[in-house]
Amino acid sequence: MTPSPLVPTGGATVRAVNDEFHGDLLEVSMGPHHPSTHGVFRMVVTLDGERITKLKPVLGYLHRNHEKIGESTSYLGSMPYTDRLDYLNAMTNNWAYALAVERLGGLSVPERAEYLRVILAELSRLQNHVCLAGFLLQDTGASGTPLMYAFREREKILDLFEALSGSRMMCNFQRFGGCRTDASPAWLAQVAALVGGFGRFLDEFEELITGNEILMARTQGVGVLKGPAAVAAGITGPMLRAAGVGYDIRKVDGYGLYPRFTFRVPIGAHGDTYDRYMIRILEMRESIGILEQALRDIPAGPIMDPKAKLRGFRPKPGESYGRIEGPKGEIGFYLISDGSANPYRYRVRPPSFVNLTVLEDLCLGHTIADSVVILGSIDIVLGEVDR
Amino acid sequence: MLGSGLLQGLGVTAKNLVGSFHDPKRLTTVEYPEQKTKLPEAYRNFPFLVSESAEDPMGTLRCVACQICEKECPPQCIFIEKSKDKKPDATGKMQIYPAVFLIDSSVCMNCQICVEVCPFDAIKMDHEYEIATTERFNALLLDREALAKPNSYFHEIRPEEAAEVDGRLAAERKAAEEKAKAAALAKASAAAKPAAPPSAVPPKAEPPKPSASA
Amino acid sequence: MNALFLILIALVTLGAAATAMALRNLIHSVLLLIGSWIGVSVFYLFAGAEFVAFAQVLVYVGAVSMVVLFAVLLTRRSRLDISVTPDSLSRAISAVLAAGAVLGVLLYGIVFTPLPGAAPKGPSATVKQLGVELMGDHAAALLIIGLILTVATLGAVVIASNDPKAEDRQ
Amino acid sequence: MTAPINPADSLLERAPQALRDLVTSHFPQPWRWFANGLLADVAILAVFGLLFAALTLAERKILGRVQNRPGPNRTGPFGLLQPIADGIKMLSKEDIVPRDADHLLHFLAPVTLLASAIMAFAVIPYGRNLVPVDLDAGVLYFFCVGATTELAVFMAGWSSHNKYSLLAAMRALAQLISYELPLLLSWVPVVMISGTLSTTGIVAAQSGWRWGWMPTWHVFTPWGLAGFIIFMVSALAESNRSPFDLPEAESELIAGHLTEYSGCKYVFFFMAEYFGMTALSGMAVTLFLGGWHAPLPALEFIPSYAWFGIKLISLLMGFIWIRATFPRLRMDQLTRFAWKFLVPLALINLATAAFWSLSFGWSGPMLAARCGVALVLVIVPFVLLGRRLTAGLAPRSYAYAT
Amino acid sequence: METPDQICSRILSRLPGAEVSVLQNPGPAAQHSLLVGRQSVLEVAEFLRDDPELRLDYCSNVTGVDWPEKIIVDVSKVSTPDPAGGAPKVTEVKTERVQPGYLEVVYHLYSVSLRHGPVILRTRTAGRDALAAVPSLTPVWRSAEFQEREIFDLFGVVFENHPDLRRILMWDGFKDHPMRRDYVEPEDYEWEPTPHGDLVEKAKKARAQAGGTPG
Repeated sequence: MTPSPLVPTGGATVRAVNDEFHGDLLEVSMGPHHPSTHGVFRMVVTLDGERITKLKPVLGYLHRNHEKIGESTSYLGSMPYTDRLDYLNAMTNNWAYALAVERLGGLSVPERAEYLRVILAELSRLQNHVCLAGFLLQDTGASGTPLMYAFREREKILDLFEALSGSRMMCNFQRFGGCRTDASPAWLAQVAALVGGFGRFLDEFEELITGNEILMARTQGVGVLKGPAAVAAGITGPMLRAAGVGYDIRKVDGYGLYPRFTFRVPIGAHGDTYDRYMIRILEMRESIGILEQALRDIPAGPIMDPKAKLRGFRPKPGESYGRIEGPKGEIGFYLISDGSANPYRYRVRPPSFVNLTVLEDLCLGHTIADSVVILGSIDIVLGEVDR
Repeated sequence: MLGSGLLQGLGVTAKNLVGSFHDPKRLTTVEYPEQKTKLPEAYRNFPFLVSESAEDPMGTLRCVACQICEKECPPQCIFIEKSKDKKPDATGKMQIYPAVFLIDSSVCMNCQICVEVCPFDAIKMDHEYEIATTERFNALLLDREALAKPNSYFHEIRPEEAAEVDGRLAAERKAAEEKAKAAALAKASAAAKPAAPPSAVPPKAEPPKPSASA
Repeated sequence: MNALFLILIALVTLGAAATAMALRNLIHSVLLLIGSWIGVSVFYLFAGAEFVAFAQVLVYVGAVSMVVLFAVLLTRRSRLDISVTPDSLSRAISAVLAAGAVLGVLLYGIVFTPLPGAAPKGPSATVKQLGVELMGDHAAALLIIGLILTVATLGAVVIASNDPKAEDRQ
Repeated sequence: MTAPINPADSLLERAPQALRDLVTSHFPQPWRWFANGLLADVAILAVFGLLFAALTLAERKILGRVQNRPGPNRTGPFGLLQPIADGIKMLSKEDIVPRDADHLLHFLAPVTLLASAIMAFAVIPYGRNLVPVDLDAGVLYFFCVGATTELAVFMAGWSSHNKYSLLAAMRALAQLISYELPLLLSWVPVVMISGTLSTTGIVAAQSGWRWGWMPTWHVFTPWGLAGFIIFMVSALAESNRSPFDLPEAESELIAGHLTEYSGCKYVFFFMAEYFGMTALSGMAVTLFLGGWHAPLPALEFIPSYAWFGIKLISLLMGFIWIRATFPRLRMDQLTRFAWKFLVPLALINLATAAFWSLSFGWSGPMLAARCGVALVLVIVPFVLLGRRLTAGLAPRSYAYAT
Repeated sequence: METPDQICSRILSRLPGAEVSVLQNPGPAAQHSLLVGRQSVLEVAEFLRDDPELRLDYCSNVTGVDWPEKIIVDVSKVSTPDPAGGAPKVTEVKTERVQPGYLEVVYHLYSVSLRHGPVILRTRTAGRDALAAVPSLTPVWRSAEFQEREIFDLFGVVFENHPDLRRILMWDGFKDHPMRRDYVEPEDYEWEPTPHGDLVEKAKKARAQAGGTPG
């Protein structure tokens, strides 16, 4: 065994990978077809009994070279493809891409469109987090009940997406310099009704499961990730905040109109799976607050930058990196333009992919049952991991 | 005390069990083949070609085979071949029309970009979602006969947008007619006054604006 | 009829035990051993000792077999492949000697015990009587057995515990 | 006014025996015992087979309703024919055995499991005089038959030659060793108080009324309540039901020992799980819930087997309810829960029952003292052990970043 | 936060031998980047991470860019004096030179503790084939681990000293690097007759007949 040359930086854990052959170690390949790998993801797990002594993530089963497609498609043509990255959060993917292109082309966004973006992003965050809570609890073995409750609420949000953008998941809604369609007052009233009832749903959901001793036993102290290690490993999103680092791009970058809204950033003290679950619940409560403010303040006005062109968009040569706080973490797009209709380089910075870096560290020493729960708490979507 | 959280959870599930029988807010399921949810107007699934009349769909397609959608389609699932002859379009102008219009529904990702870029309101997104077939080769490649649907259908699925489009087209037709009339008048006056320069080039139709949704 | 049945059960029990010894696959051996235990309990049933029969199944099939299976599954592969060495020949001889001695004692006991011709219908022991006997007159024996089993368990734990330092010393 | 009819003599109550005698009277006397036995077998298989079918449907329906969806409703009216459709589907499926599997054990495992699950039904008294086999050591028989179930799970897991199945087999072994003990210890007090191992004797010991209205079921005593809860928790584990369904833990081990089973063999496992669940519930009814006795004197006109059925089904619904609510435990937590919580509690419960039986004659204020002491003996260890078990686990409060 | 120029000069004052320059971004985004030579990228990265004023502890995005060999045409005007004594004749002389291709690795750095960023760090390989190697920055920022593996996989940049440099998205037996601009997809690669394939064929044929330009 050669010691891993991985130097611990800022408290990052050193990997104790023991490559010696032991007769009683069992190598199990979890995935790509496994009920709880959230898609075609594979973990090659070496078990000592039920304890994990080694875990190697194997990716790429869903790889379709999204970035290459992006380089051979026009700027507008890549927009529907971004829906398919993290297919739970098409709205935020669209926004991140639109943001990068707007920076590249020097476009501005009208106020109403910014409000709409905030509303849609927060709705997207709600449905992503509620999904995650459902999946995570499903992974702990709850026979579908929390998942079904979560999906019931998610359906309502997807219905809203469908009414506005025409599609439930593949929204393809944002455009460079604004949004595609305007929201009717009736639609905004529907959102308000949903937001009004969401808090009650969260209360019921928490009553169902948060205080459950089995859940606490399964998640507390499992998969502990501490702040410095998380920062070094590039962890973003709720996972980073669960590790105790209050880094939220909505606050830090202040993109969109987020500085106008008051909301808090919950942080966890333990960095374990329970914290990662609870941070999402708390973030949903903050999102409800943002949505209420946005629905109250949304102004009338145009939704597209008059400078923006739908067809034949050719930004000047240059490059830009735009990132937003997606529900899963920092989703960024890096674009290089050479002045033609297609980007010279189109790069996605996928939060799920980078967050997977620490999977092995979190799982080592835990049991195979924990690995499933830890993977669930990282919140990956394979459309984004593999691209 | 150990078990309090468990009992709380049991309480919630019991409430839901009872609630699902009398509270429609809880039991939100739609029993699909019998019941169907009302689709929102914005719903999009697969494009269709708008034709003016239901009787002669091929003769009255709004599409003028400009091939913009073919170029803009991100997965490149559209193929258009221009016709050799011309026929009058929605505004009464002589236009070429698509001799072949193919959309590969196995590749189409329902992104609506073809609709957004179409300057002629000729392609729109459908509400049809029961599009499964048992044959995965030819049945998934739809030709213009399969794609054409009359304007009345468009009105049926998207009343607001269709009314807006019709209004705009009517205005354009009117403008075109007036221009034609003016041109005829001018011709007549030109005939009366042979010294006037011949207006060989017919007044160019106002290029229609891109779809209002942009 | 009954005798035929008894002989059949005896054959099954002994056959299972013998095959269990001969098989290379340890799991099969354990399962056959369980079969032979069930055979023994059938004998108890025939003797009218329901309690003992059920207790036999409960304890041996339900618990002891599990422990044995656990032991087998947790045993390192290397210990499964014990090859026949010259040393094991002498071991085999001593094993045969030991088994012969046990057999001799048993045979002596069986042959020289005066069997009553017509078995007098003895007082059928109820569960309560069994309990009173065990907790009364034979309490000391019960305690000693318990102690011995505990010591054996502790010994097993010590042997099974995976102490890397001990391995290094070897 | 007519004299109240002795409930034992009512027509409905005697109907099963009358029916049996009607059928077996056609057999010659020497074969009558055999005919009786056969009839009991047929009755058990028919009733519990139907109950199994109904239970699968009920489980899916209830799970559906709990999860706010209608559950199966396509096959027949209200989906009532769903079990039949499922049965046809499962039985017509191809039986796939992995090439490297241990074919004999792979075949024997489901058979063993189902056989032992069915055998357990033999000693449960379903009603007044309705017990297939009245053994002196009936309770012991029940648990000795039940002991083979996890062996069968092990056989299935080991013989499948699949890593997931093997892990499931290991889990099944550990789970059995851990939960057999509290299960056994939980009913020992009942035997102690009743003074018999016979199931009919235990039911008989719970007959009669205190103060003329309160049934003297064991569950209404402090030790009985504790014993009942320990029994039911262990029964959940013994029948591999959520939250103790670790051997087949879907999200971790795919289907555990069932991963390599299909078709008829899979149905056997499925049946055995439900049969085991039913049998353990039946035993719980017998040991703690007064067997077939009515809960109130005024309700004795309802035949005894109906009471048994009602109690049985409500316990089964409890199994389903729990499954609908709880996440799954982890293996080490499962064994810790058994050894550090259930076993000590069961042992203390044994002492409580001993105290209860010693203080049998106490009355008046001493009766209150007896109940009080017993309650303290039950509750205090529960609280203390529970606190130790959940040490370090608590709902948390969260800070917000500035 | 300091501008890239300030950072550059501070790096140069601290690490005098470092090859650092600022690469201007002409676009409206104006995200200028630090171009660092291969030899000094590791120490520059460590400086950026540890410097108390920058503390760029978080490496958000790591990506590769392929710049293939380019033929640059330099146009220079040469005036030759007219022998007839008239105005000098000006001719345009085109000289072609080949700019060698290289692969570029771009790091987007942020500071979580000081909440600023991005600072963009770029480094270039010497060439695209055998020389396509840069030092790995995974020892500095662990978040680069998977992303550098991805660049190795898709672009073929070898990261020296990377702890676990294997393909990550493509399978192990895969030969090429699909994100390179000159990558040609193999013809028979998981070929399956689809109507789409026919469609493209037909389209090509029709366009060839029409004589128009494809696209």
